Amino acid sequence: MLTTDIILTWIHDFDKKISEKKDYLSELDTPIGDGDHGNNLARGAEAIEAALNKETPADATAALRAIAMALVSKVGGASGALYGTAFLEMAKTSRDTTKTADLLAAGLAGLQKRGGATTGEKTMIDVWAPVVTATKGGQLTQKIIDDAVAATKPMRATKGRASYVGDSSIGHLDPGAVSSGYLFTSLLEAGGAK
Amino acid sequence: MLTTDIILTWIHDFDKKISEKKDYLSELDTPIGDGDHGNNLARGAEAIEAALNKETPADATAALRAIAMALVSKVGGASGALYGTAFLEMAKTSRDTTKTADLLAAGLAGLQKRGGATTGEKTMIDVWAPVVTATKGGQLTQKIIDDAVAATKPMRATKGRASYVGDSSIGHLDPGAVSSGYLFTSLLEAGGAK
Amino acid sequence: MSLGVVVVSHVPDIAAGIKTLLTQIAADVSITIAGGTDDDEVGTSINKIQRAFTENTADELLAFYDLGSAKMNLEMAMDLSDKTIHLYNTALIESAYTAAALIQAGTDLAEIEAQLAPLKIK
Amino acid sequence: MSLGVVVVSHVPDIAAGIKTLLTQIAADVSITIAGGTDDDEVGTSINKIQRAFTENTADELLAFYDLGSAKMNLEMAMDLSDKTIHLYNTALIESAYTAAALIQAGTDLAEIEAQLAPLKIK
Ligand SMILES: Nc1ncnc2c1ncn2[C@@H]1O[C@H](COP(=O)(O)OP(=O)(O)O)[C@@H](O)[C@H]1O
Ligand SMILES: Nc1ncnc2c1ncn2[C@@H]1O[C@H](COP(=O)(O)OP(=O)(O)O)[C@@H](O)[C@H]1O
Ligand SMILES: [Mg+2]
Ligand SMILES: [Mg+2]
Ligand SMILES: [Mg+2]
Ligand SMILES: [Mg+2]
Repeated sequence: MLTTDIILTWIHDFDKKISEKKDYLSELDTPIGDGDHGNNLARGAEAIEAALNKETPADATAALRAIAMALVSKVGGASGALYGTAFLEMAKTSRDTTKTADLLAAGLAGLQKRGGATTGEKTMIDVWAPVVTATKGGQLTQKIIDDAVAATKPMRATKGRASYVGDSSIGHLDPGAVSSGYLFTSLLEAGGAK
Repeated sequence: MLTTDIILTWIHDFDKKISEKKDYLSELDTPIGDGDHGNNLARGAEAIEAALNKETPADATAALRAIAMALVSKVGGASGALYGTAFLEMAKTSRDTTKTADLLAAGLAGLQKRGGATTGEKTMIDVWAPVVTATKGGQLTQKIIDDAVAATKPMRATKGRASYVGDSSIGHLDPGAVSSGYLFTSLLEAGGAK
Repeated sequence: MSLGVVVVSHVPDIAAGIKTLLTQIAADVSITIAGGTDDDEVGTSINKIQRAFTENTADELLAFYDLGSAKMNLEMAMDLSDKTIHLYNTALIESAYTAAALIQAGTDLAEIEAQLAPLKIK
Repeated sequence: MSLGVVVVSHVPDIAAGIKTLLTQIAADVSITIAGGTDDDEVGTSINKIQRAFTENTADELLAFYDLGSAKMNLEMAMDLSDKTIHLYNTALIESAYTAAALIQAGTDLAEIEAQLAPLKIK
């Protein structure tokens, strides 16, 4: 269940992880992208903190919306539009339900609409999709998250900047998959996965 | 016959015409191009004058080469590469012959190699081609030149910037055809057409 | 009904340069640009894209972009805009040039789209 | 044998901006540019193109351009150069980006050309 409190705990923890892992995420983005994923998300995380500090959200919808707008307007890269859309769709759906599985499913649908990718294309979708499935079954675990992230390593990218290097994308973790892994680890830790 | 003297008379007169008609040529280039043809060629004409003033060419080949290099390096637009290539090819051929028809034919072949255009595409080729034919028959006249220039008006451009506006190119004279008309008028007046 | 051009690039210089190129042949066409992030770094900014939409004085906009993530931000901005905006998956410079030249020449949208079709590469 | 990229545009800003975009993903690739005329007006300069050829430290060059008259000046400069230069009639930004990314990844010329083929639009 995603209450306002859980959302805030979740996202503060995610923002902390992002600022800690900023350099690592940008490093992951270097061989198969433009080396900015960590910097992009760190800008987003700062903007989220600033927005949530400025005005305490009245409810879950307002919280998810504030997170979305901070990501959309400050990240700059593909991940800003993607994470932004995901949180925007979650915000919309949160008017009708607080069920985590339903909200994440709405987020995933938004990601797919925005980026046009499906599973197996070496993107964050490859983490979101199994996480949504596991959450629906009520049994998201750290292992499911970690395995999904690791599974992007042997994949050949066919979407995003990594798709430009073709076969050379094989053998590298996808940076967006790794940051999505952090997102869901924070969710688990915040107790929002059930 | 193109002696060094005739070439110099010819080109000085062409340069004069260009500087006089500069604004008109750029105006012609406005509805179907970027409005710089007169300015481009005026830069070229100045550079030709400067080069010929700096060093009197030893022979026809040197004269044609100096003209070509001035055009190539100073004009900037398509017409610089085109006129430059034409004069470069004339310079090469002038080592073997001074026959005007042969030299102009070499120039035309250079134009076609460089621009990939053929007659009927609303370019300077539509003036060069009939002029070469008439010169081969020993009977280039002002009327042949004027008619060739005028004939570009109803044409639809399929090469150069004018090709981007498609049907809207119809009903306008081609600027490069008009400047080529000046080139051959100057040639006639210099007595070089026979 | 007037048509305008919106150019979205990851780099401020590219967007500004394309405007220079297009203005030369389409002086009467409204051409607005969004280049780089809010800090003028490499990336795209939804704020800049929204500004390019609102500042464009034409009734209907033809939008062009360089890389996929620009497209995502363009589509987000389109979701948030009231204007009619057409997005093309075509070669950025070449298709923006084509569109601007044709708009300047008074060509209608259907014919412009026919000319843009062969430039589709993404 | 190393591969380099040459970008020729009618506008100095476009050429400079493309270099910014490419350098970000291909820091080890030699990328040289020729934008605008000698006076930095809209147009192309054979002198600048020749300089882009000589300043490029790679053995073999892949050259990209925006509009047809840039191609003519590129071909003139190629006629006058000793280097091996491949000219592509492909979407400028998108194909220069593709080529730079693949060169950085160590891809060979044949494979790069296969990736560029669908970007041919002129
Ligand atoms: N079309 C897409 N669909 C889903 N995810 C994508 C898509 N394109 C990129 N991504 C994700 O975005 C990540 C890159 O984000 P980031 O580096 O911030 O943006 P950019 O590529 O614009 O620099 C990739 O690792 C991938 O997970
Ligand atoms: N491919 C081509 N073949 C022959 N002539 C051409 C070609 N492209 C352009 N031209 C000629 O060049 C002229 C335009 O020259 P100019 O305005 O100086 O160059 P730009 O188009 O680069 O601004 C056209 O009027 C046409 O006669
Ligand atoms: Mg990146
Ligand atoms: Mg980026
Ligand atoms: Mg012109
Ligand atoms: Mg020009």
